[in-house]
Amino acid sequence: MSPGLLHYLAVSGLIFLIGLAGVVVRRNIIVVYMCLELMLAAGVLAMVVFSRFLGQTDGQVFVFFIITVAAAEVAVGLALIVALFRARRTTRLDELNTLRF
Amino acid sequence: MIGLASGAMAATGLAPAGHGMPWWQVPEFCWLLVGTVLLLGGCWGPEPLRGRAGAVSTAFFGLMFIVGLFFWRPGGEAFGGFYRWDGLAILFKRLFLFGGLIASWMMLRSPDGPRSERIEYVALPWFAVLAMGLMASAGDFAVLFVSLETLTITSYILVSLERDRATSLEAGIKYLIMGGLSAAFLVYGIALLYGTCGTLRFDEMASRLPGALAGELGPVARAGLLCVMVAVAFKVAAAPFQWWVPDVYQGAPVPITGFLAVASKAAGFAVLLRLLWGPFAGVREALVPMIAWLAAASIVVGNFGALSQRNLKRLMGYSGVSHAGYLLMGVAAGTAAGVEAVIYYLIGYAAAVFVVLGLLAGLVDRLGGADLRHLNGLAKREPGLAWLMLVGLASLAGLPPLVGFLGKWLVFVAAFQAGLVWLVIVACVGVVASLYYYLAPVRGMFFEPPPPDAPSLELDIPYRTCISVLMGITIILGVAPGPVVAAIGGLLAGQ
Amino acid sequence: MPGALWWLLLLLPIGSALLITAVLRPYRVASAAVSVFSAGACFMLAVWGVASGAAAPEPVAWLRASDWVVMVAMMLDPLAEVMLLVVTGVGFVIHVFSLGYMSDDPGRSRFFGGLSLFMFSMTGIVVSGNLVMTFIFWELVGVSSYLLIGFWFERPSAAAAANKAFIVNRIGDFGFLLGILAVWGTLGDLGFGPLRAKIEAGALDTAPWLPVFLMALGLFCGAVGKSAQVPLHVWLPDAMEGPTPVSALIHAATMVAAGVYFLCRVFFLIEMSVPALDVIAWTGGATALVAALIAVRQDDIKRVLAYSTVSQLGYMVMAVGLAAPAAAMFHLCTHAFFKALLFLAAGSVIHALHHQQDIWKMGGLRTAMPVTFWTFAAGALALAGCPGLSGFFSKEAILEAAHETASPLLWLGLLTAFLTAFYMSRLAMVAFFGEGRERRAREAKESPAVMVVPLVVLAVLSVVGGGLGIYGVLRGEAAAADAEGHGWLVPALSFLVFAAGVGTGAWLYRDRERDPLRLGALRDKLYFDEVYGATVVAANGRLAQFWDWFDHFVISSLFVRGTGLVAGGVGNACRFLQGVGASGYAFLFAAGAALLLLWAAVR
Amino acid sequence: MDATFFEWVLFWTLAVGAVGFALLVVAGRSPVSSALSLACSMVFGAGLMVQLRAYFIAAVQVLVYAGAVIVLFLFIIMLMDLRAEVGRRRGALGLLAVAVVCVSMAVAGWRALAPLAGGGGPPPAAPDEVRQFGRLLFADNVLPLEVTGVLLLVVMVGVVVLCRPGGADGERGRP
Repeated sequence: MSPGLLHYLAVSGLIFLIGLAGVVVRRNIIVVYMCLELMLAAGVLAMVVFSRFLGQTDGQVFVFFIITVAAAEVAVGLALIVALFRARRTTRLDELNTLRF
Repeated sequence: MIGLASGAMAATGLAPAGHGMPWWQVPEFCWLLVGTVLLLGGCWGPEPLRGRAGAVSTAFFGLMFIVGLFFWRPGGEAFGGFYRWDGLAILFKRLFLFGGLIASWMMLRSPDGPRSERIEYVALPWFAVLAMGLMASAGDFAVLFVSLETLTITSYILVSLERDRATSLEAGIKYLIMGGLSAAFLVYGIALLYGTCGTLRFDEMASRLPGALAGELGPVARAGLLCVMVAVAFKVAAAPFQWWVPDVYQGAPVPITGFLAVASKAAGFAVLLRLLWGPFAGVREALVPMIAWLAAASIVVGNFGALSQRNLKRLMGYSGVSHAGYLLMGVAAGTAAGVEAVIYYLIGYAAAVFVVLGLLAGLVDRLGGADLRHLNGLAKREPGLAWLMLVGLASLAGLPPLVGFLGKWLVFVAAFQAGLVWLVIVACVGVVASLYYYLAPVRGMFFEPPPPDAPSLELDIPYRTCISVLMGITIILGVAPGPVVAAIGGLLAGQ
Repeated sequence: MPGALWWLLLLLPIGSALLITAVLRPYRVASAAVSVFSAGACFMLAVWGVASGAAAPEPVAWLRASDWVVMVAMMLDPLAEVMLLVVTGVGFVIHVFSLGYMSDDPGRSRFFGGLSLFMFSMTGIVVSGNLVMTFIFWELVGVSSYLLIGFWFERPSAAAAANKAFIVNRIGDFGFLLGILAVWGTLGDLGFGPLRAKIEAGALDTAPWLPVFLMALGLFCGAVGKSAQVPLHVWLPDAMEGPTPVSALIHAATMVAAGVYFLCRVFFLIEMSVPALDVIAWTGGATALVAALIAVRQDDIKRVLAYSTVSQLGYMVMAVGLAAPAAAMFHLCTHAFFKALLFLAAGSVIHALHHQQDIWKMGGLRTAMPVTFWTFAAGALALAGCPGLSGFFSKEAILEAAHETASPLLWLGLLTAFLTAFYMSRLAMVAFFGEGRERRAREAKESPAVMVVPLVVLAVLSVVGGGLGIYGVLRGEAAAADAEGHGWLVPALSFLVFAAGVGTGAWLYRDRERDPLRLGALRDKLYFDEVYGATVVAANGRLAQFWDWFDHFVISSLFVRGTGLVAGGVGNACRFLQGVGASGYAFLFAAGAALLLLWAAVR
Repeated sequence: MDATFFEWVLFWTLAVGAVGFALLVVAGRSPVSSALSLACSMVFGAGLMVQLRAYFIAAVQVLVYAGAVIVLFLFIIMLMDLRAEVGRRRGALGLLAVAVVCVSMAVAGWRALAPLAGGGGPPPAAPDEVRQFGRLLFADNVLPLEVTGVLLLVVMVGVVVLCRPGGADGERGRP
């Protein structure tokens, strides 16, 4: 018996949770952003796994869209981070605290 | 050339009743065309044109809105069912165009940040409205996901475009991280739903989801359902996924805040309704308790969070969270009356928000800021404007005879009818509490003295007229709701 | 009169309000003229309509949602007609009076605009044919009273009072809205006519008691807010910050009476729940007593009248709770006459004394302002329940109802009546008798005719109001059934109580008036003072002090500030959470998602 | 010792690699090591896809993610010359809270997945999967594909505007 749906999904779920924990724990915006990418990658993996186990190709087409969107988000996100770094000389989330009541 | 012609035809939306709608009748193509032409013209066009790009964009928004209002008829679908053209889609598209129209008008006139000579401010709303339109028409999770992300990414850019202001960038970053998180949840949720139902099409999923939930993979499907709902709750700014709202509303330029508060929230509700009356129709009953809890949490967090705010934009953020709660009540009712109420509420909310934020956008630099204390003595400096602001706030607070009252009434009745009595009680408490913070600016405007060396306020006549018209809408829709409610009902029934 | 003309009742005042706001703001005389004209026309219209017995106009569909319709409908039964006459009549008189009172105020246009809006909303409540309309006009009354109480918005106290009135009313309206929804949920209709038909057909006969009780209580909540019953009475005395005609309008005939009128209007619903009637009766009784106790200690002429109003409203609500809505309405009408009169007379005094409101700085006005004095005396006597005047009859009707049901509330009512007579005679003695204690009081002159004539009109009504046959109209066929009258016990007791109250007050304050200023003049007087202090008034004073404290600290803090505090606490918690920064948001977001997932997994 | 055994060995290698490097992304001290760990995690993830015989997507994953995106990250990190993350770390209480949230989500996930304890690989891939993929992408899913075009246009505009030199926006002249 070879590895089944459960095993692949467990890997993807673990990566998702690790990414989530990283988003919360890390303070560096760039690293936080990498963790977000990790979460998206977990989604990609789950999608591929399901697509293959269902024997369909639709899921993989959707994966294509996910990857495109993720790349787009990275581009905009990094542009924002660069702009922020230029303006504030920081990439730390906990230093972003000017917006208060 | 062909594109232009097809765009013009698309704008008229001469879609025949029944199925099958040629791609060139999809109005989003027309909007895409306008946005692209504006972008290119703004970059390389002749100088006099570039200076007028904002006015041109506003005019086109107006044109499209009028076309949408008078010529669109429901019925049909395009792209093999990926694109729906029904009453729900039409109603929401009109709302988006209205939001785009007022927001671009505000950008055109507002001294706050965005200027019409900056072409990205002119073109990006078109792409955002396009994405919203597709969200409202989505017939497949691929369309939904891609258009939702397009809207979100456009919003990041719009929020942080004022990059010489640190707050703007900070808001952008916070929005970016929270948006990324919600995108991750959306992706994972879609993956789980796809895995259990074996399809991404809405219509197919509607028939397969109940079976999937009952089957071996039921818990997986349920987790997927919840992940998708989390992402939608993020989009409509419902608690406990609302954390980004106050910061983003405060940090963004005022016209953008208005655009987000109205159009982006409406887009979230379009998706929610689309999902609950599409792929999730079979499990709507099971989702009602969750939506009701989200509604209650939003009402409590929004209303009580707003109490201690000192910045009007931030206050509008919290108030937006509470309004998301009231709107979710209508959704939780799960009835046709509930959907009608939600759409009516959204229209009234849009008008009232634009009255308040429109005034703020026009006055913010003369007032010296958007804090509540900056409004002090407005009644003595400019009584007319103070009264306009008063009407806007009163409508948001739900006072009759304004539309805010009627919208709340309809929503409450729908929830009550569905047996959500506890939720109605919570909402009533929220409405009472909301009076405290809506009265705070009123009190400042009417009862406090103006700052000693206040510059004179000036707002040109067209701008005043525009705001007055919006105020008129809040009054007319509150006094004579009949035709609009009937139109909404008719469009939804024809779906 | 053709039935369609009834619509003018609503169109005239709203038209006037819009005209004044939109066009006539700079023209003060024109604004006042338009407003007074619309009020007068409404009154004539009401008289004409009632006299000719015109039928209610055809209802119009206002809103059709998917499966229900809201109509704009009028309901014009004797109850509404009587109330309509009172509201438009008193409203008109007050409009005329305002011409004089507000003659030198720069914001006169705004004032008359607000007054017209108020008349529109109030008339709307009276003629409304269903609960939705009632609720909308109900809220509109709140809005317009907010504008009127806060009219002198330069004063911080006026702003605070306006806010307080508005918010406290909204707390009541919250219950009201729930009550309306409950009615709709249990009976499936909101029109008064259909509702009554359904109940007469036995729609609630088999219903369990709790929902019906809650429904009735919800409706009562609205009345508690608007009619200033304990514990939501705190806004009314503060609302005295508004101009005096506003006080007369709000505290006499209209806004505060709206609650009682509404209770009578939906009495057929409320009476389906006996426990709810008990709650109503005891709330009313408690209000009557508490407010009368507080009134004994007040020094501001308008505050005495305000607490007295609260007390009388408690009387009316008690009558509703005793299943005697006709008596409540009767007292409402007579009270409208004499309380409007008292307020306007107070206004005349205040106007003559250049906005002096402390009674201890008045005195001797009896000779300086004879017409004001005599009309005030008529009103005070009517309020105190002097036999033969209107107040006596209506109060007696209520006490009779208490007597019939053998309720202990009879004694409570009598005690209140005693206190009423007592503080009214105190007020009259201190303000009008003796000699002026201040220059302004000594130099006071009678007010101009435009202010005096309304006083006389209202005084006549106060005197003869009890014999106009209002009670008969209100009671309908029931009046014929037991027309021969009742025993002598209740009238005798009320007379006794009246005499005792007036006597005590006159006796004590006749000496008191110059006493505080000339100490040591008469030792024995001081001795009496000590006896007085040790006995009657000390007890009174302590109680009154207690209630005053209760009023300020418990109720104000608990309900008004307490709500604010709780709200502020939650707000601060939100602020704290909001202050944690972006990674905190991410954590809270994830925690929310985890909660949802767990909830789904557990279910 | 048959094919199944090797499949398990391969699976565990790839799974441990993917999860382990994901952990390193979170735990790494410097952004550079995080970025490299991310790339490795992606590559191992792509390996899992290969094991599932989803070759095309695996290739896209390696090219787009491990190639383009990670390079972008590294480029930005180098551009900003970021050192290792210094200063306050999260307190024990914060970590505990995070752990509670993650564990509760894991529990919920485990409950969802528990019924799937049985193994068994996926059905064999269709021989012309890439062709099918192309047809699905360019014929059926043409609408979302066009929207991604719009998205890329928006992103282009956004990146240009946000990163345009001129610091405090000389053309506007606002302080």
